[in-house]
Amino acid sequence: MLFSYLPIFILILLVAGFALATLFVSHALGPRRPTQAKLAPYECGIDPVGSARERFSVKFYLVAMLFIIFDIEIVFLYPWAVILSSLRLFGLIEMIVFLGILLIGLLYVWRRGGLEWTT
Amino acid sequence: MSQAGGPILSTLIVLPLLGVLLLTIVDGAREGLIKRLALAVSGLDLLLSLIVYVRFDPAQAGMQFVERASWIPSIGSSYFLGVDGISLPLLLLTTFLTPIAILASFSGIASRVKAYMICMLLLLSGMIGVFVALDLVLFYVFWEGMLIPMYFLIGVWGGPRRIYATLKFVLFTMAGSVLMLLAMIALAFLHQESTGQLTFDLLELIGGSISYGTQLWLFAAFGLAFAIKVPMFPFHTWLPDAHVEAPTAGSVLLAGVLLKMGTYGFLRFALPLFPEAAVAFTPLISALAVIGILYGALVAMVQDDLKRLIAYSSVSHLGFVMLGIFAMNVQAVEGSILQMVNHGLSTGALFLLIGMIYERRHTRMIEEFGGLSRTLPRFALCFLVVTMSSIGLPGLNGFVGEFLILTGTFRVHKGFAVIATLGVILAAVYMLWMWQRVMWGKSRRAENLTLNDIGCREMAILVPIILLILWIGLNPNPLLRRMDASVIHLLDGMRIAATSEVQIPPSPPFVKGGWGDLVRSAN
Amino acid sequence: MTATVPLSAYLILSAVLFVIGVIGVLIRRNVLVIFMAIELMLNAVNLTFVAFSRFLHSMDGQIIVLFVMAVAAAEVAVGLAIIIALHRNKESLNVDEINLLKG
Amino acid sequence: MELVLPQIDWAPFAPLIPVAIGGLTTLVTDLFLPPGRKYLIAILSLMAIAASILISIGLWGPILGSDLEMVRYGIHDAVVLDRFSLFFYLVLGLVSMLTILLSMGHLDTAAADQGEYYSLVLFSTLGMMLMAAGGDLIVIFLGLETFSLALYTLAGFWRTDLRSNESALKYLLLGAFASAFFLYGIALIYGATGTTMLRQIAAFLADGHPPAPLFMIGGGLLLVGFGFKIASVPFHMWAPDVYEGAPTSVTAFMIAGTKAAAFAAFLRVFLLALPALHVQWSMAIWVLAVLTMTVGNLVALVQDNIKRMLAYSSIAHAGYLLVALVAGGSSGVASILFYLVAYALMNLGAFAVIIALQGNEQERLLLTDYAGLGWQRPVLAACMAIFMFSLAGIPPTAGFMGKLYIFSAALEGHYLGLAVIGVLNSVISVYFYLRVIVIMYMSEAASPRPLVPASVAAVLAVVMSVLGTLHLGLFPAGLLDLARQSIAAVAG
Amino acid sequence: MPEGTFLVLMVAKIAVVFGLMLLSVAYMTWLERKILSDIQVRLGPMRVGPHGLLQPIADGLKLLFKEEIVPQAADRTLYLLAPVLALVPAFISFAVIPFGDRIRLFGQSIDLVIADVNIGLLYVFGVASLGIYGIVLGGWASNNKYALLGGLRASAQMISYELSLSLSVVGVVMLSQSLSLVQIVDAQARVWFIVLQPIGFIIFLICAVAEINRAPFDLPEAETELVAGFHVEYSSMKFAMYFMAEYANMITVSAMATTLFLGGWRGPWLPPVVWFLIKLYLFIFLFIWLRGTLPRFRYDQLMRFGWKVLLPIALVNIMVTAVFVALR
Repeated sequence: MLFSYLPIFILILLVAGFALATLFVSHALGPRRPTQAKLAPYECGIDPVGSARERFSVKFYLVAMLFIIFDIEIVFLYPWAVILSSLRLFGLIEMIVFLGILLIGLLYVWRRGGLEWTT
Repeated sequence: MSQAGGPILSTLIVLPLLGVLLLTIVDGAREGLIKRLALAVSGLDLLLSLIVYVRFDPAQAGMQFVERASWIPSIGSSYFLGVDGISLPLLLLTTFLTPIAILASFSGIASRVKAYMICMLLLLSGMIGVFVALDLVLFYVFWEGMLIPMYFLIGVWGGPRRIYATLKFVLFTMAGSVLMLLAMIALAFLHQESTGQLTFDLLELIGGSISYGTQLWLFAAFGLAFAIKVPMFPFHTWLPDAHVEAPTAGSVLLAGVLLKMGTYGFLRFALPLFPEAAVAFTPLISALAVIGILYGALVAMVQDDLKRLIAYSSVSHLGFVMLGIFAMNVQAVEGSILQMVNHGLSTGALFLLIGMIYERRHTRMIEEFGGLSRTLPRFALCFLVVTMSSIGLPGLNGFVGEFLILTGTFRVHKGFAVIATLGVILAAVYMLWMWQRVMWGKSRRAENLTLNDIGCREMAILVPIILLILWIGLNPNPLLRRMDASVIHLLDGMRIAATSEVQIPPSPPFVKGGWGDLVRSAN
Repeated sequence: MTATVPLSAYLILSAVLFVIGVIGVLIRRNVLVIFMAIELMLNAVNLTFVAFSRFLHSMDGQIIVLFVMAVAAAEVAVGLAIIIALHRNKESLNVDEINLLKG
Repeated sequence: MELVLPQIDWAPFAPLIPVAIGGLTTLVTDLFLPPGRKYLIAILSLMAIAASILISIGLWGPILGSDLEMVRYGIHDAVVLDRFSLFFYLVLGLVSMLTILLSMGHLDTAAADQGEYYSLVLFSTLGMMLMAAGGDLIVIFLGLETFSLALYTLAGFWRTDLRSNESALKYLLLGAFASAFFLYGIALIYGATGTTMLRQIAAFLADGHPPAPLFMIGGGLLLVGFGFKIASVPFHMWAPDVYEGAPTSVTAFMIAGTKAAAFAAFLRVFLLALPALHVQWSMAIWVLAVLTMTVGNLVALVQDNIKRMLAYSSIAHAGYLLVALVAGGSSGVASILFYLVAYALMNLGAFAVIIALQGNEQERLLLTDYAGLGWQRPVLAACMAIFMFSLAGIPPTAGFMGKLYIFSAALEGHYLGLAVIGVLNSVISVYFYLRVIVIMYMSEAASPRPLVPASVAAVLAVVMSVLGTLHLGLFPAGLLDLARQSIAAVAG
Repeated sequence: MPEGTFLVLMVAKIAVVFGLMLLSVAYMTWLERKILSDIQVRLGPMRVGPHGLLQPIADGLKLLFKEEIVPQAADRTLYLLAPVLALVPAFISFAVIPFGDRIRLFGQSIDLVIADVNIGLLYVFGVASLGIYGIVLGGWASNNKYALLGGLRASAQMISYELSLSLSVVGVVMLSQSLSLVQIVDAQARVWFIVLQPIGFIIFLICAVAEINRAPFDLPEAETELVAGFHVEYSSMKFAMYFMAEYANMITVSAMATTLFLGGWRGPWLPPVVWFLIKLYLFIFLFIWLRGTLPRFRYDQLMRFGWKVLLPIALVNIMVTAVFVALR
């Protein structure tokens, strides 16, 4: 089991090594002549206004929340999908109930305007 | 159902509740109607209780008018009512005093009449329940439930410090009684262990074999609850507060009936259930009773508030009752029961009288009065009779009770009896001194000279009590005769239950007959 | 090549993670960090379940982990919603400053 | 891989289904209802609960038969159908129904979203029912989480009210924290016994396996988790803040429902799976009970916000319930069941009065706001007084009978000390319950409170609760018999 | 097979695949520029080498020698780490995709897949979604408004489309009864899943484009709105790494589309590896073509499309497929 992942680990080491090495090489080779203007945040050439860490639209949070819920539902779908052929009708009904509830949730969010990006 | 054709005791309890229901649907603004309805209901209850009195069979020692119905079978509790010679006088006292208290409230209570009358009727129902319940749980339900209307009576219609007084009253009572509840449960389980039957039936539980050590604990728990209610000497501090703050009718019922529940509790429950422990506790309780007699009297002497004075006199009087109960012979116990009734009548009447004068002058301070006998002759006369009754003047009811108690006690605890006699003298001192300051001498306030004497309604309140005072004083036998069998039964039962190491004093031969016989038998 | 890692190692690891989560909840003041610490606790428990599942040769533990994950996700969603609602009304995520209700 | 499909017995799920469907339907219906007809949602949810109650009643006799110890299982042990479950289905149905009724007056114009609210109430009820009927620790956990998640949201339902936000946040953080402990306990028990099914755990231990340290720790962690949910000291710190900040109707629901569900599961786990730990648990719970009662009552003495006072009172009541748990035996368990019903009635009743008095206006919850109410609103105030007397345990009310059973169970189990501490505590409690009455009847309002027309639904809830409270106080035998029948399958 | 040989073969496979990936990534930039210029009727890079063939190498060298700038306000650690976080997942997700049938070489039987794990599909999704951290953290660590907004948009977009992406392949899983990519390819021996799952395929394709932030879903780096989005502050090799990650992701999703819907390496006459490469580059061409043809979505259109169109369709697709599979 674990053994089949060995190549992946080697690959990860390889890629990570490559990435770090590249970083290091570019760090070593590139020139460094920092100026105040160069190090300031880029705002199309004018002086930066305020901090970048300000509040952003609440919609992003909403998407995050919806994602978590639906993503976890999908987690349940995968094992079911693999063995659906053996589960037959039983599995089908179970999942239709499950997906039905999910759809009601989606419908609810939809009607409530949770999916509108513009207000 | 021994004699009666119907469940008369339940009717006694339920009738006031029906009255409550009736009152709730009456418009609160129609005060006259409400007052008359309440009076009618309580009067009806009085009539019913007179039927009980008439039909009561004095020869029977056991419970009469018994009603029994299944209530909570799983914990062995049933709806079990009955009356015997011990509870009958108190039952009558209750039904007699309540209409009077209601009548007395016609003028004293100006606001929230409807709620007031509802409370009075609830209280009536609860008080009757306490005296007729023969199942421990049922008794407890009435015992505690009755607190609710009393709590409102003091708290809503009371004097300036009513909230403090009412909370103190409830908390003191609760503190004692919850332990009693535990003791009741423990008793039932102990009984179950020995007999295999879980029951809260008082008659079943009496005579059970409980070890001496356990009896002491259980008796202590019961005793504490009752002693607080009586109230006995160290637990009495709630009483003056409650009395002073309560409205007149509240005081009447509090002094007249509620305090008797404590002494009744001792007789009905603590003694027969735990005879050996009762004997063991006798010295302590008798001593406390005597201390209470003297302490109450001495403190009463220095009061300048009439109500507070009467309140402390109650502590003293109930000391007599306790002393008599723990003498455990027939004279003393019957004297105690009689004295309970007497105290209810005389103290109730005193509170009524004080209420009447308070309605006129809005003060109860002794120093405010003086020379009232000239302006209020009828009032003064009534006051005199009642005061004499309270002191124990021969020919009035108080004398009979105290005499029986003292002679009964003298047989067994000479020392206590002698000291207690001192209490009688002190009572005469503080009562007469009070009467003198209020009724004689010069009036210290101009208002006193222009007061109206008591009118017809007020006479109607007082006359029945005074008649009863005289009747019991001159002919106590009808009442005493009804007690005999039950009291003897009670004391015999204790004697049988007690083992050799503790001794219930033997009863002297009891002579039946008229007033003369009674005095002879005491010698 | 398949060296067996003893069960105790997994259990100790998950216990340590759990305790780190507990400490995080107790000493950190930022709501989001506390929230993450709670998630850490849940995942530590998941590790325990999986380890036991493997050790006991029973699938139950792994299925339970799925349930727990779903629950944790729901908790996150609800939690985020609550935190946002709070943040809109009061611009602070420090639990010491969220003290309108006297504790 | 050979797949064995589980045998499914649908009967155990039957009472759950209408609640679940109701939860979904209310959510969807709300989306399509015009604003003027939103009250239909509450009606719909009431119907769902009523259906569940009817099914439970139907299951009681005909399906379970005359054998009191009859048990049926859903999928494996996931959901157990016995009289114990049914009893709690009924209790929770009652709680839910009263909650919906008292919410109807509370929500109308409070800018609340009706569909979500009732849907969450129903889902929360579903979770509670699942927890009460779970025969597997994981199902119990799922039930717990289901209702907790719904309650977190409900606690923060007044989104623009900072106090509501704060309540939700505190509930969430501490609730999730407690859940993690609970779950860890399950994990350790799973590790020690190889299963999470209560029956199999019991069988494992009965098989002669001594409880391993792992198992003991697991049991302890479960205790911590339950302790949090029933708000027992020292795991109670969330309760007052949460109860105070949440919308009043939600507080009522939480106080009554959570406790019933948590105790149901507590009892089942305690009695069915962990009798091996009885001695250790009893000692621990003894301490918890004493602490809970005492701290709850003492702190309640000094509260001047009525919700907060009731919150501490609910902590104290958890203590009384723990007394019965320590006492154990069939009397102890039956008394818990009885007390939970009484407790639900009197608490929901008290909250219904609070709501009926305030309608949907700005919350006026200081005790002093109730001054003079006894005469302004005689009927509601009288009901409030009855609930207070009941909470204080003064007869003839349900609260008294409940305490009577609990303390008699404690004495039957020879826990005299516990019983004495318990009754003394109830004397302390009399003080603060009576204070409410003192304020209502015996003090004058500084500025007379404007009269809010009480909503019919809230008044209905009040009346139902009062009748229930008095009925149980006067004729407790029926419910007690029911409780005794209900525990036959669990406590033997 | 002796362990030593096995290890050598494994390392060799890894090295070859990694090398080819790097090379492909480099030359895909050239390819893209060439194709785009053809579409736009211009020449594209011509100067460095014949037809600009050496352009990618020149670009690489140039970036390597560029000045490294770390903005003052940035979170230094995260700023440096973010590109690595983007790059690594992009390159390792290919590991489980079979690029050819089993071959015999030097007397050894070799699977043409780096690692055949039984949950290959989950592995790809899992690892690929890690890449989002590189983008969002890079955007956040730069401490620049454009970068932050770009990062947020990227994450919102990617998680939105990831749902439909994951749902679109559930049908495939149902049909193949496995999560191993090798077995999924085997299951397509008779008929490619594109035939059985046409809707799934289309959804997959759309979501794939969105996942790798390619036009018309390239909002996170939309020049006209956000300058360059999340990597506005990045320069030199760190910038290059984001670039490489994007192209590596293109390869991965193309390979996934091939494997899941087009029968992987299967095909007549030609050797399997060749078939695989043909299909792979078909998709890559498609992606470039899309870029040359389609205008960019507006952000609200993009989100609405994902949640209101793709997600419901994907769910319905699953239900329909499930009915067929269960009742077959």
